[in-house]
Amino acid sequence: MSGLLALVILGTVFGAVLGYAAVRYRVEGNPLVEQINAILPQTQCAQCGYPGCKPYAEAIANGDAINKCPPGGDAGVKALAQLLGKDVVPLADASAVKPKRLAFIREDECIGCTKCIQACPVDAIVGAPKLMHTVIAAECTGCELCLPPCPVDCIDLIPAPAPAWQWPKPADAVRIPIRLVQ
Amino acid sequence: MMARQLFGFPGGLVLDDRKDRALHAPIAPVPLPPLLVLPLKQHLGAPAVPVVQEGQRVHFGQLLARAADGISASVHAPADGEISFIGLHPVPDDSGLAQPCIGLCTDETSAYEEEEFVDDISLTDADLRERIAQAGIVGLGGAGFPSAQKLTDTPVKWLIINGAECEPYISCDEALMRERASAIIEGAQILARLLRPQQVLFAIEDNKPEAIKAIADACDETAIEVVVIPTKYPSGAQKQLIQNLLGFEIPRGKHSVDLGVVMYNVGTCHAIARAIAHSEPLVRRIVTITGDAVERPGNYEVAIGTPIEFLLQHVGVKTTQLRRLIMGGPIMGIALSDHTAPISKLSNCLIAAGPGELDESLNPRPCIRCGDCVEVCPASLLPQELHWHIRAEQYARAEALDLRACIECGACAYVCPSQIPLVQYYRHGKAVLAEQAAARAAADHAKARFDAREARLAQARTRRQQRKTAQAAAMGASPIGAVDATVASALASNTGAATTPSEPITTASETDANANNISTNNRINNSSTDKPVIAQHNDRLADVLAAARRAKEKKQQTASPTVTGTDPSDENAKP
Amino acid sequence: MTDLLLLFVATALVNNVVLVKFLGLCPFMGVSNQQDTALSMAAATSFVLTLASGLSYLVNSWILIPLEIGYLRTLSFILVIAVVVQFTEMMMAKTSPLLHRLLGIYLPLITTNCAVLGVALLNTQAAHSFVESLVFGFAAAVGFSLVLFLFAGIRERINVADVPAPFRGAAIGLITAGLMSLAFMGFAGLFK
Amino acid sequence: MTHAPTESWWSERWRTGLWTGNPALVQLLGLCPLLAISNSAINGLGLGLATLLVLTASNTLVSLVRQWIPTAIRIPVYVLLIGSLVTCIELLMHAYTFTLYQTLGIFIPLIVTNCVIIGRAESFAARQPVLPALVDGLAHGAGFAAVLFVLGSVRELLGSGHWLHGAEQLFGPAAANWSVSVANPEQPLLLALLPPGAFLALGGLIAAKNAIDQRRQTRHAAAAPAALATQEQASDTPIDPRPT
Amino acid sequence: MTLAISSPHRTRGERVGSVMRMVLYGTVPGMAALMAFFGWGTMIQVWSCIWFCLAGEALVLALRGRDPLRELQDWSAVVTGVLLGLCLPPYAPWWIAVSGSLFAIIVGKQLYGGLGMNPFNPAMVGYVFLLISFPVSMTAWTPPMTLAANPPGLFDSFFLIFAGETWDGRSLQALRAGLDGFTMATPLDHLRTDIANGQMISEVLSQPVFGAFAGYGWEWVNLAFLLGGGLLLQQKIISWQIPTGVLGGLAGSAVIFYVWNPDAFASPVFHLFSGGTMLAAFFIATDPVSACTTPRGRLWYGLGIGVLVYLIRTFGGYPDAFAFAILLFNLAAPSIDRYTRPRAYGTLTERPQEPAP
Amino acid sequence: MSMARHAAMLGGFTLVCTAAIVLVQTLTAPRIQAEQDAAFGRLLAEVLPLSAYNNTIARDCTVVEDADTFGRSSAVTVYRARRDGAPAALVFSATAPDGYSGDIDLLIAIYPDQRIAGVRVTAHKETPGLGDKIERRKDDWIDQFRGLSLSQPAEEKWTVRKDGGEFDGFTGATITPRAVIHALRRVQQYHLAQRDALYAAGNHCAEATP
Ligand SMILES: Cc1cc2nc3c(=O)[nH]c(=O)nc-3n(C[C@H](O)[C@H](O)[C@H](O)COP(=O)(O)O)c2cc1C
Ligand SMILES: Cc1cc2nc3c(=O)[nH]c(=O)nc-3n(C[C@H](O)[C@H](O)[C@H](O)COP(=O)(O)O)c2cc1C
Ligand SMILES: Cc1cc2nc3c(=O)[nH]c(=O)nc-3n(C[C@H](O)[C@H](O)[C@H](O)COP(=O)(O)O)c2cc1C
Ligand SMILES: Cc1cc2nc3c(=O)[nH]c(=O)nc-3n(C[C@H](O)[C@H](O)[C@H](O)CO)c2cc1C
Ligand code: SF4
Ligand code: SF4
Ligand code: SF4
Ligand code: SF4
Ligand code: FES
Repeated sequence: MSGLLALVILGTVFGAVLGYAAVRYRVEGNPLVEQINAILPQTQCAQCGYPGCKPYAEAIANGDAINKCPPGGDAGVKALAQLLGKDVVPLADASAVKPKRLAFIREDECIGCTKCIQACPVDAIVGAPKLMHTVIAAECTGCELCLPPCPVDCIDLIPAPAPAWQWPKPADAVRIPIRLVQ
Repeated sequence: MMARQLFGFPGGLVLDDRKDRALHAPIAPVPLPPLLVLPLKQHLGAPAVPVVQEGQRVHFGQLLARAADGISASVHAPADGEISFIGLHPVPDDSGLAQPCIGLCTDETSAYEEEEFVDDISLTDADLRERIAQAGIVGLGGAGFPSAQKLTDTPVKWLIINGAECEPYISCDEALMRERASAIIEGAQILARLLRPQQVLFAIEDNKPEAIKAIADACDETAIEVVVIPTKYPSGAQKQLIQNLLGFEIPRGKHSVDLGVVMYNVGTCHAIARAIAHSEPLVRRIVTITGDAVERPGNYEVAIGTPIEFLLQHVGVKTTQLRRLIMGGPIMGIALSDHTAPISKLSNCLIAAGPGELDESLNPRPCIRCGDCVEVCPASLLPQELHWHIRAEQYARAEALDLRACIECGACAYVCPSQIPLVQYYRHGKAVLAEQAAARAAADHAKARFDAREARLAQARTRRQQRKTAQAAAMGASPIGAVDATVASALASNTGAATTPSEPITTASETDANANNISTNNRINNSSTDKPVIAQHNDRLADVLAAARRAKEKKQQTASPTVTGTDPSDENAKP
Repeated sequence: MTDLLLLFVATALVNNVVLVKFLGLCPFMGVSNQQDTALSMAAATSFVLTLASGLSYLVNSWILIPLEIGYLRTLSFILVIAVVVQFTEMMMAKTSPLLHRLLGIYLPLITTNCAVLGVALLNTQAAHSFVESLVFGFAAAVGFSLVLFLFAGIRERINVADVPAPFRGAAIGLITAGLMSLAFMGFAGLFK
Repeated sequence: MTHAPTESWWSERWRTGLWTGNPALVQLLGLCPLLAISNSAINGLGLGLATLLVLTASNTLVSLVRQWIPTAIRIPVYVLLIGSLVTCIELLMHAYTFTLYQTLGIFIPLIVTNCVIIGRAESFAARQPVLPALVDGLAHGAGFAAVLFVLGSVRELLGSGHWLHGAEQLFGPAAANWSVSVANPEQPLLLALLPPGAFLALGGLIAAKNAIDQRRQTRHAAAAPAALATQEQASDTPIDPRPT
Repeated sequence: MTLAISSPHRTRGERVGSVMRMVLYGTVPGMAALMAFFGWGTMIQVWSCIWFCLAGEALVLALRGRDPLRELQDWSAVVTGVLLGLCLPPYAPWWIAVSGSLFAIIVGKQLYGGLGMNPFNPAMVGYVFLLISFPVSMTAWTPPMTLAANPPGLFDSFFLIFAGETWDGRSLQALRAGLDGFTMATPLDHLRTDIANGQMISEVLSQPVFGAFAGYGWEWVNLAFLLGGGLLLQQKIISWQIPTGVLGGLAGSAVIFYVWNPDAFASPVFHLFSGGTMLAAFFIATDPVSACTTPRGRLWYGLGIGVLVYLIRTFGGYPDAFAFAILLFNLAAPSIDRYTRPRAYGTLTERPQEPAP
Repeated sequence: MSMARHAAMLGGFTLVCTAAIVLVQTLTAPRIQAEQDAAFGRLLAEVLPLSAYNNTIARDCTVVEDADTFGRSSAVTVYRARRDGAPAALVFSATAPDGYSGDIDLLIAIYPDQRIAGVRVTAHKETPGLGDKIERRKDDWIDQFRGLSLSQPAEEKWTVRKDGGEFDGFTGATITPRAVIHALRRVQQYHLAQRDALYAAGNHCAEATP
């Protein structure tokens, strides 16, 4: 019986200590979310199933999978895995990864409804009501959110300018013939 | 010539230099080819902008393309003739891709014209700078940095003339130093006058005794100090040469000018002397043509733009012997895949290699961590670790191991017993890192804009709310007040489908303003509290998710006819 | 003094908690993909391990033995550990956000690190004195940290190697741990 | 989980516990007892059953009390629950399977810190009603016990050439002759019974599982490439981003 | 589309195979000495290890769909086989060589991806595996031929290894019966157990298994390996840091204890020329794949091995501790590398002091 | 507020949990005690036949201290078996400190007439496969001492054959057997000298079981 009593006292004291600590040391915010958000590509395209990058960052901090952001690609997953000490996994929806594209408004068809302006998360579309709108190519992230609202379907996605040539990674451990002069 | 304490640099290699072959005869001119091809980008920085049209007649020395804004250099006509095309043409480049060039059909009569000599004493410093800039001179040591842009206004401590020419095979600088020492020194004097250094050093590797003698003679009576450095590749690389001569390193992220050192290649000095004394822009250069497949190896003075085929024909090439064609040296050069590519300002050497002279295939095996590469790396890197990480696409790790300090000298790959194309890994790694940095910057930019927009929307919402309460309070008070309130609330509301006629105006103009001025938005963002953003998050959330869903549907409809269980009303809304 | 030193060496190397005693394996496998994080984890665990070692000694000799309730040992020890960990985490989060950011996500893992409870139990089993308990706890922590850190170094290398597909990840990690444990058998009988 | 668990949901629980999310082979939790006690099939089975029991009971209890516990004392309470369960089982084993109790030694109390248990409590039982939690505990416990048993068998066979030696410790005297002797080598593979052998054997087991999965996947992909897409949704607790 | 080929366009060529063959040449003197003193057994062990290492490697490569012919040409499996074979007791039964080779190559090397990827020295992985698994066979060293009552010939050696007894039916036990009809532990083993038994060094060393300055026969074996090691150094196959570190660490520790109490601790010379010291210092610790790569790291790595070998030899459970010491430092190698990285160009933290012009 | 609530919650949970344990403990305690006694009995039975005595051996002991003989610095419990009150055997726990890799713990029973009733190794760290054949589970080597005494074979023959003694070592491992045999010799010598005093000493059972 004395044992029972002793442990109950122990438990009560510990409970009190933790309760005190919970009040005394309350913290807001999670620095991890910021670190995660810094890795996400900020395209704000919602393909991850969250309304933007920050919410997905919060979800990851709460334990969601790290492979849901197609714009971030495998490189993004890798960076997240590194940050969180998790294993690198392939993208959940590998088919969603595509070369970067930009929105382009066929200006003569645009009726100036401004619906796309409201949809664009990065204010990349300019234009006045009833007048034609246009996409600022340098600001467009290619998130495609402006496409569905357009009542006349006048927004196209055009390929972004091709990146400059860069050195490829060498082939691994196979004999490489060097092209001789013909 | 004085003995000077050298500090040395770590690593490095002693190579069989094989420079003699091209040095047995003096520099010989090469006749003009019928067609010159002048790449718009023969330098570091932005391509030059053409100022001539196809079909236009031009004369020797005429400006064909002007330097673009920022780091760039202009291109001039090496001969009289007619512009035959402006467009893509093969150039000496690692990618092997064609690049924008200007084609120039030379007149049969065209020949080099010696401009008359101008004494630089009569020119002001500003004139000199202007002339160097106008002449399209770029660093001929390899990097091709526009030379005029290295001429700082603030005095420097050291001016170093780089006559090391440490790479095997290449001897164009050596030939120049032997034969035109005085012109080089003239150029160096001009640079010294402009940069006002406390000391001018002229570094030459000790395997070039004739050149050393010629330069030392020419330097008599001048303040230029000739320094003989031991032959060790890559002693001519800027950072290593500075370390060797001056004993300090250029800290990461800085340029040598930041420490008061400016370095010019001997060829560059020569070109500067010509630009000043003869008003000749950079339209020709000395090219070493060598290799086992060349019949008459030597150093040739070649008009820039001369196609390689033409050159090879001129020096005689044993076609059956020819195995590989390299522009530059065997260690740092560019493999050529197209004979029509021209000589550019940066082409110091052309190697037509015979059998067994250069690698004809690579047989890479896994790295065995033997450490040979560590021993020769002049930048004190761990080349094998860099390679392991880049191989595994851990670019950030490679960066943390100072990938950026790699000067791509190739010493590591040269000694690697596993014959791993290490330099290619580093080039790939650097390219990816640059790409990632750009993507990061774009993401930050997008985030700033996104946050700004969120903040703006939130503010508008609170404003509308305030108006509403104000409106309710003002309703009974005065009719004018009521009208005001209505208008104000209409102006403030900017979301949702309930479109009032006045609403989009605000949206559009606000959007416009924001698109053009992010800093304003940031200010708004900072001044607004977090709460409203979160509060309105949920509204937006629904909107955005709906939009995303619609986007997905649209995609699916085009991709496959199967429609997964979705809201039919949605489908009706968007056929 | 030499006794304590020998106890230290024996605990840290010869009877290494992870490789010989099989304690703390989950964090050993889980937090060893990078040396930096491994270092943080090692620091956090060392702190808790040493502290819990001492505290559990006190609980044992002040409460459990006088009251003859040895059968409540597990319960009381784990309670002590859970509270120490929880309290440390909360306190650290507030007072030293930097440290918390470094160690934060690892702290909760430590509650379920059986090395902590195991060391406390081994302490009572071996009837260590208070000082011995502290040394034992600390030595175990050092042993844990050492192998975790070295293992993370090896894993960083393995992560860039061409491991055959079925072995990639955990399997090769365990095999490496097996070879490590093989190597650690070299300490057997050292300072017997 | 708002929808009523369907039949496939239950079978999914079992599949997760036994194979796709096996605590020992996939989640790499509870490694300490797994490696320490798997030197014979019977030892493994004994500890496996004890763990199974604790896991099922703890999942149930945690699920029962989940509504009332404030976060600050969440972990201590779980640990308390688990700790008392373990102590009870320890006492019972001490009383009824004495030799096994002695062999398993310190690893019985260490069930408390077996990460599988607190892991399931945190990630599943604390969010689910009692019945699913119970089944989840059973499934994961069974998965864990199965791996312990297989690993024990492999090591026992390699290291000493017999199997199911000492079954009487667990199943009473009647089981004494269950022991199967496969080989009696002059110098058995001692390594299998030593610590390194434990690691190597588990590594091999995991690799074998991966190989099976990978082979299945390639066969799957070859058979029906389209089916891959739908397969992905099988994550543990789908998170619905929409605020409810 | 052309294949972009990066500079350099001239290299020293692919030389892995020739480097490995050079290591093999280096072992020749030592192998010859081992055979001279311990009979044909060593050669048979080395020979079977080579073939089983090659077979194991070819098997895994084939399973992985690689080209075994190309990859076997790197000769590394042969090196592993030779070094493992040199470590085995000369008359250990054949399945020792088989299982050791397969474990070394498959677990120690190919599971990590093959050449260059393995964190541990494969030969030592195989050796320790054998020592732990089959201690009886692995501790059964025979006396040097000249001490043995009737040394086995080549034929007998074959039968001993593959059938368990010689042609005329003598078992290993009978052969081990050396001078006084008794056991044959290695000199290091003797030293360890006899000192533990309370004997003085001088007494111990007076036994016939000890020679002029170390174990009888072993001193010559070590000298021969030293010679071969010199060849590798001269050919720049290995760098000086590791052997220097190993020998320095071992001799240094031995000096300290020897000076302190020469009756209880063997002399540095004894340690340097006993057991596998020279083989390990020049051929095994230097395995580039599993060792440190930075120059400073290599020195620390070698020193650590040397000191650890001394400690385990003197105070631990294994008379010759090289295998364990090397594996333990293989384990530490990445971490040592991490802290001994040369300072890269341009990363000086304090401002460089500029010499005045 | 939250402090009190937390304290109450945790206290409450502790109460419930502890109560449950206490309950189970009360229920199982007698059985555990019985099992423990039985286990000790089983161990004793390995070195001393049950038929040899009829007292409650676990409750009849004396404590002695002799580091040289028993190889441990702490006190050693000696159990005394009696048959109808007459001395039947003494059971010593001893340590051979000179094993190959450390201590070897032994349990040794000796009849009053100096014959060894039985020997068991209770703990050791010898090399698996080499030295561990001293375990009864691995080899019956340890059984050869039953019935022997210091006079048979003669005292100086109590060592391994390699040192000129009577007993075989194991192939490739003499250290371990030597250590065990020497420990046996020491304990027998002690028994020879102290037998009567040990049987006569007062009853004092220390906490520790062998
Ligand atoms: C991006 C970049 C910016 C540079 N900016 C300057 C500069 O502002 N002033 C200057 O004198 N040199 C500048 N340089 C030139 C370098 O310091 C150096 O002289 C040039 O790259 C040639 O060196 P190298 O061939 O060794 O690479 C710059 C070079 C690069 C690549
Ligand atoms: C590996 C390497 C080797 C170099 N070797 C030489 C050389 O031998 N001679 C030379 O003038 N420049 C050489 N350079 C280029 C110099 O670093 C530097 O760019 C040049 O001296 C600056 O002068 P410039 O701007 O007139 O070209 C080398 C660069 C590198 C990266
Ligand atoms: C790794 C290793 C472990 C050993 N373990 C033991 C052991 O546990 N017990 C033992 O008696 N001898 C052991 N020995 C053997 C002794 O060192 C010594 O060789 C042997 O006892 C001599 O016996 P012999 O005279 O019968 O050959 C071991 C040897 C080695 C190399
Ligand atoms: C100097 C040198 C020493 C080597 N030592 C060993 C060795 O001790 N054990 C071994 O298995 N392989 C050794 N090798 C061969 C090879 O490097 C080794 O098998 C790799 O670990 C295989 O990846 C050595 C190679 C060289 C060049
Ligand atoms: S998918 Fe990626 S880019 Fe798109 S919103 Fe989600 S996190 Fe941002
Ligand atoms: S313009 Fe369209 S595609 Fe581009 S960022 Fe805006 S919404 Fe996205
Ligand atoms: S030289 Fe080649 S094989 Fe040697 S360490 Fe460097 S990269 Fe690896
Ligand atoms: S190419 Fe880069 S890594 Fe290689 S030696 Fe040169 S500087 Fe070092
Ligand atoms: S069971 Fe997970 S740490 Fe021990």
